[in-house]
Amino acid sequence: MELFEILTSAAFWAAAIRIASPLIFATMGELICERAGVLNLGIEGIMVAGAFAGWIAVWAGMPLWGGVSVAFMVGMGLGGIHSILSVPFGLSQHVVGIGLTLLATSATFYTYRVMLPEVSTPPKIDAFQPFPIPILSDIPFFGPALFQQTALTYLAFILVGVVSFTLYRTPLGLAVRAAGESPAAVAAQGLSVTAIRMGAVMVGSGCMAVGGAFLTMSAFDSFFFDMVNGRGWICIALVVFGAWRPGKALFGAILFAAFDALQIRLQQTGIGAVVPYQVFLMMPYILSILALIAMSRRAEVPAALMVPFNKGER
Amino acid sequence: QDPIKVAGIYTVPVEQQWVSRIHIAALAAQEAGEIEYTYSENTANTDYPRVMREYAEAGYDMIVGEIFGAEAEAREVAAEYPNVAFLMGSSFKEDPTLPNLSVFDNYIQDAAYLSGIVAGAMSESGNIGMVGGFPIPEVNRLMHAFMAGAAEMNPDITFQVSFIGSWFDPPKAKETAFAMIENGADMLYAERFGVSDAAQEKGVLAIGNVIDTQADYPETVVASAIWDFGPTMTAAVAAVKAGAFTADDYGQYSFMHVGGCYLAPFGTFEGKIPQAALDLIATREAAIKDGSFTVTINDEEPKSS
Amino acid sequence: MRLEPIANPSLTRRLTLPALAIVATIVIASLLALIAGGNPFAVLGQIIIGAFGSKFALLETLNRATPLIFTGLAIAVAFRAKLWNIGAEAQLYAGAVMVAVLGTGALQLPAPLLLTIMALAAMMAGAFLLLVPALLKTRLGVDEVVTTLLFNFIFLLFVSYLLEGPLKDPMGMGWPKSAHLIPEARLPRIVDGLRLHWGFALALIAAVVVWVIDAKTTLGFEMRAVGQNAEAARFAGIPVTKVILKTALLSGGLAALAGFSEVAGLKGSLTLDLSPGFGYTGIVVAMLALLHPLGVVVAALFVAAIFVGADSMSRAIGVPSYLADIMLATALLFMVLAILLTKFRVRRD
Amino acid sequence: MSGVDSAQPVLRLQNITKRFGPVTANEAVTFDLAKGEVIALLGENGAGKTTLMNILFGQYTADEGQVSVFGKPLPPGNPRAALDAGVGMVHQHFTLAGNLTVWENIVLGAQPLHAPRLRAGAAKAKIRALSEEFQLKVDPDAKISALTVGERQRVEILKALYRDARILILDEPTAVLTPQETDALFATLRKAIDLGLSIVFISHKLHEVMAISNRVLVLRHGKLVAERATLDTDRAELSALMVGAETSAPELSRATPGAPLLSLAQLSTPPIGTAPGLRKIDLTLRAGQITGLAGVSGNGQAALSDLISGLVSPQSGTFEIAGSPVTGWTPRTAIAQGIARIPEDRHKTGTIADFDLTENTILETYATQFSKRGWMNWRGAKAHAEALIKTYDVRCSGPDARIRLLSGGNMQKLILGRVLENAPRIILANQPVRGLDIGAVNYVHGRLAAARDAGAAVLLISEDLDEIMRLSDVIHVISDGRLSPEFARGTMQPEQLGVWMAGDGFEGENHAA
Ligand SMILES: Nc1ncnc2c1ncn2[C@@H]1O[C@H](COP(=O)(O)OP(=O)(O)OP(=O)(O)O)[C@@H](O)[C@H]1O
Ligand SMILES: Nc1ncnc2c1ncn2[C@@H]1O[C@H](COP(=O)(O)OP(=O)(O)OP(=O)(O)O)[C@@H](O)[C@H]1O
Ligand SMILES: [Mg+2]
Ligand SMILES: [Mg+2]
Repeated sequence: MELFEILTSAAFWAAAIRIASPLIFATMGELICERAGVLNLGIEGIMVAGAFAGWIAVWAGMPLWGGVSVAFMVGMGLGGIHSILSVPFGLSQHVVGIGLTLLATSATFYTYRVMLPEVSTPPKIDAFQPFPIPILSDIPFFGPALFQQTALTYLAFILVGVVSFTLYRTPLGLAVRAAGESPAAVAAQGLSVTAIRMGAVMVGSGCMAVGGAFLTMSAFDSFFFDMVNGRGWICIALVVFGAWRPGKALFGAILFAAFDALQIRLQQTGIGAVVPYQVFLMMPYILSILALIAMSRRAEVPAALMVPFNKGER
Repeated sequence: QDPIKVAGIYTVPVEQQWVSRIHIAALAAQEAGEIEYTYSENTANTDYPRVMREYAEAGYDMIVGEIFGAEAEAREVAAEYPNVAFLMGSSFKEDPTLPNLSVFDNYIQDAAYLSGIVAGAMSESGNIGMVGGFPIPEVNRLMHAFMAGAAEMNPDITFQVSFIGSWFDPPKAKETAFAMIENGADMLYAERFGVSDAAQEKGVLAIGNVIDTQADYPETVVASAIWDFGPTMTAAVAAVKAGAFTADDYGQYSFMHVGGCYLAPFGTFEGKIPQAALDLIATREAAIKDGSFTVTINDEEPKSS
Repeated sequence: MRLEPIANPSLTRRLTLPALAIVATIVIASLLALIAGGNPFAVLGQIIIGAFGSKFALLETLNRATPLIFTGLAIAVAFRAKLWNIGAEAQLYAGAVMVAVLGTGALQLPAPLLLTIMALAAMMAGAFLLLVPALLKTRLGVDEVVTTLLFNFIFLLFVSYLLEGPLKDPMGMGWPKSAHLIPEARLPRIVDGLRLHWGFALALIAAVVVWVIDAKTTLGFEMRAVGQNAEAARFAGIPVTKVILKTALLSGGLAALAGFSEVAGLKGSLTLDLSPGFGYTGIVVAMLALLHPLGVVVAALFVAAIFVGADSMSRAIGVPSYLADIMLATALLFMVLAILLTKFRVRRD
Repeated sequence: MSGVDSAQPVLRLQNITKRFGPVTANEAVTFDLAKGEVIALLGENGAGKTTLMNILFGQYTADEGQVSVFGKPLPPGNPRAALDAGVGMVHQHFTLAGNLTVWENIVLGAQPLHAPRLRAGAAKAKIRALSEEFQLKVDPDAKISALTVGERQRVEILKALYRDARILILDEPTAVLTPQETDALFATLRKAIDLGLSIVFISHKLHEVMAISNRVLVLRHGKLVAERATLDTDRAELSALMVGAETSAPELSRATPGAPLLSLAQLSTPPIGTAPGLRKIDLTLRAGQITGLAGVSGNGQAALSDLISGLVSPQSGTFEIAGSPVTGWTPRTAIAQGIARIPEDRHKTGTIADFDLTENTILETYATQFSKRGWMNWRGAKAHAEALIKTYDVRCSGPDARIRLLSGGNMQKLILGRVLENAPRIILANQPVRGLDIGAVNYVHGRLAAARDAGAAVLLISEDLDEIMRLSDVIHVISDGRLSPEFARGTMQPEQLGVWMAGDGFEGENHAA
């Protein structure tokens, strides 16, 4: 397949959207946290926990959307741990995040092993199936690329809209953005920085967990250790790439996913035979860095990102 | 006789296909009252020698596991505990100066070869997709055997080969398989979880590897090359019980003629496989078993054709 | 809720709170053990036995702490200058790669010379690997959290390529690993037959050296000044960019020494799974140490003891070994909280 | 002023006490504020003014005492309640989010968080109306980071007015304002008083206090030590009450200008953000002379200061120090050339908050004086710091104290000592007394005058015209990056300088040139 042919095929773009979906959830989650001023390095672990929680809930008999909610709640819970430590106590967000990733990951694996000790291939669930949207899915090219996805993918896109709207068009979103820019300004207007930041971290973590659940409930239908495989870290990069804006971050996620889908396909072209496969796997990461360099001049980092706020201090 | 105490040490979770065969065989032996079994999974290679030592100190009679990434150190530990039997997956051969360490590996190229014949016969497009984790010998040799089998059935067949750089990323394996299907593959070699799912979703066929997954994909998985660790375990346990465990290559117990590997029953595909293929399989299987045919072991990284 | 600094925290406070953190960790671990069917009352004892109960256990703990001291120092140095190096993992591998390149026969030199050259080459490789993100930060303002993080993935894939390609051991039967180091390239062991090697001593020396740099040299002063307030540092005439780059070199070099020590001291060859996340755990270690170089040694020993002890405990009482990581994470979180609360009082208002 | 209705206090502080560890910031402070009244709160740096206001606004919780507004007690530690009760506060250090727009900063928290939509249109309309009514000109859609300090101040006041504040607290609102902006602010405040608002006003500038307040309260070491009706007191009495003793401005001797030490000719520099760069300026600083630079902030002062500090290099033109052209211009070469630099922002550029006094003292000289081949001489550094603390009367617990614990005046004394200790040839003093109390102001001015008498060339940059006219031997005015000719002491009236500051003097010049 030639490059042009790959890039113009609907199947390729459908794959890119599929690959992007979990990233979109988690990237929006991280973006919410960072917009409120909290770098959430717990993302990788929260995704693992979400992947497990959603799947096990469905396996235990819950409906699919019930599983998604369970994942969201678990993410909120883990976000709660993060936010208690990082917001009112103001502990280093690096430590809390990495500690939480370790905690969530190991606790998930532990729970899995305790619940399913005798299983050597994890059970499958009836995952979300592609749901072609009537009419839209019949549009040539765009139909198969965009509108024959699973419901969770559609939800990912809706989430971007919701996050965008909330951040820019509601008082709550304004408060979240202000908390990430100048907590002192928020406090001086009679709002609680602590509550806003904690809330943002919890909701953001919930979104991350749903991103994880996408892997076990839509991209695949059962849970494996290590299956999140670094996707959370990618989302941290995507937030920066997206200059902390939901729309740009969505674009970044799709771009990253497109490169991933592309490298998979390029491995089967003529160059695939001569170039080591690792080079292809590196491609999305290298291109992310290049894109970041290209974007770097324009990015506006939330001014209070990683800066704890304690109202007793100045 | 009392059951012997066996400990497994694995560098990946026991869901990983290769390790799952050892784990299942050990659980079966425990069920049968042959052994008392415990295990540590996901042990980093850095920690591996320490865990070996801890089990040895704790009085285990036999330790089974994989030392591909910690060969030298593991052998050193084994040397210090001459009374403990070490049955280790390894790329190397046994060492007579280290009489309590035996090696094994998944030498199931025979079965892989036969599954290749099925694939070659069942693929209409003559295009087979293969998705692997890492190009390590344990993966490469089976892929090559499979490819040889398929090529024997259909010399014009082409292969797409990809590695995803991970043991556990079914979504990624699935996406890779999707790409291969888009690219014309109508038969997939499911080295990783996720590949058969792609095949099932797109209505193409798949060949299983190491474990039998037909029950999960009745319309998709045609045949599987199965590794049965049972014979290896039985032989090793018997040797330990008899006090006769010595440096040996237990890899032989994975060969087809001792039942260490076999082609899974066709099950739902019974009667759907061309007679020519069935005939070839029968001939080759017999020849393999009587030693007149040997499947080449090729550990090089396979490439797309 | 509000935190109020305590002027002179009492000794009791400084001892009780960390102790409480450990107790809380043990309690949680015991509950988890109970859920998994293990004996909750054996948890504490088995951890102590596993981490310190024998010469072997103790040395294993030190052994485990060795790479963590290096990566912890690397992070401490970088974080002090507010250079957010999340890429110690990649830098560790960069050092390890240099050892595999030089130590497998390419250089035939007497051991002291060869080891020195390997260590220096490793440091240079690690330094270079962090220099790139540092330059991107200083020249183009590219966020180094992201670049160093992504470098981890890229470099690991590069190592994977090397181990399946140019560095692959021709005698390795196809397994992706480097050839074995020649005997001259091995760091000797400290105690015969046990794994602890001179890399541990090197780590202690490194900690002292970093502490001396930090406290006694102009570079240390400059690094702290840049980290605390780059604008004021620039105004005062401190060459901020240069200092950041020097910090990057030092930090990357220290992380690379972890790779050097693990390959030359412990493993004798390079594999893709050389490090079970030492680069990331280094962040934890450094922060537990409040970025103090000598504190890093203590923190690394603490982390190592918890991990080794808990891992061994999980086997002894027959619960899944993931409990060790859970304990490590809970101990870490409780401990940082406890350290904070030794210095601040919580006031409600 | 009329309209004061003292029968009915709108605000009552009773017995407020606040401690920070060993420090008692406020001790049993009690006072009332009447409707339409302006109270000025005076006191040295660290006297407890800001703390008291933070308690009243609910940002701090008092250890003892009670705040009531319109007769109702305020719940402690709750800014929201204070806002709802009609208290608005303009903080000493602005509380604005730089990346957000003016209207977003104002609306923040004013609409309930659960409201489904931000009502941007209505908000902007209300802001425009308030701007109109109170003469607070500002574009609601502008980003805060693009605004001048004066504009930011207006946003702060708008924030309070938007929420219908009845009581305005202004903590050193004029410290960062130009005289013109101060006048505008006072106009706004008078308007507010007319509408029945009450005001608490904190300032170190006594003429402002005299101009706007009805009543003056003086705090010393946290205690309310005096209360005067403004009409019954004068500046001398107030400054004595504040400091606890008489303090007077330094007497300047006659200048004896010497050789030119620094000269710029036709020199230009690139712009800094939205502020202009220098545009072909000519400037000569002479030994033994104080050159004052008057001008509205944001007209190129930053560019000139950065140039002389070594932070930027000239784009074109000549730059000579003591007759020889400068090359390789960095802060280090500037220091080596004997330039003492007192930065505008002592918190951000002048000091490193978490470094101790010793470290802060040697920031500029550690490489040349307190280290040998890369090894720090800490003993020497500490001795140096101790000596400096003594000589410059820096009030602190010792050289090991973190500098963030120092008051602004003491911080400034330390910076002065740091740069004057090296017997500089040239002194760049950028807003050297901003925010300082009278005692500290006099001290700093005295030191600058002494340095000038010892033969240093001093460049004094300030927006305070009084300060410029009092101290300078010659004056330049800067406007939009251009520099006026040199005016000798006593040759110009404030109004005439004001014309130049407005950019009007340049027209003819430009045509002539
Ligand atoms: N957050 C704080 N933590 C500890 N101590 C504080 C804090 N804020 C103020 N203080 C103490 O309270 C005293 C009063 O400080 P405050 O800020 O009220 O002074 P001020 O009168 O506003 O001074 P200035 O004129 O310089 O603004 C200071 O001397 C200081 O020691
Ligand atoms: N975090 C803090 N901890 C302890 N004391 C503090 C703290 N912040 C401020 N202070 C004290 O509050 C007092 C006033 O602080 P502030 O920052 O208002 O300084 P300032 O004297 O007003 O300086 P400036 O002239 O810049 O306004 C200082 O005396 C300082 O000791
Ligand atoms: Mg104040
Ligand atoms: Mg002040």
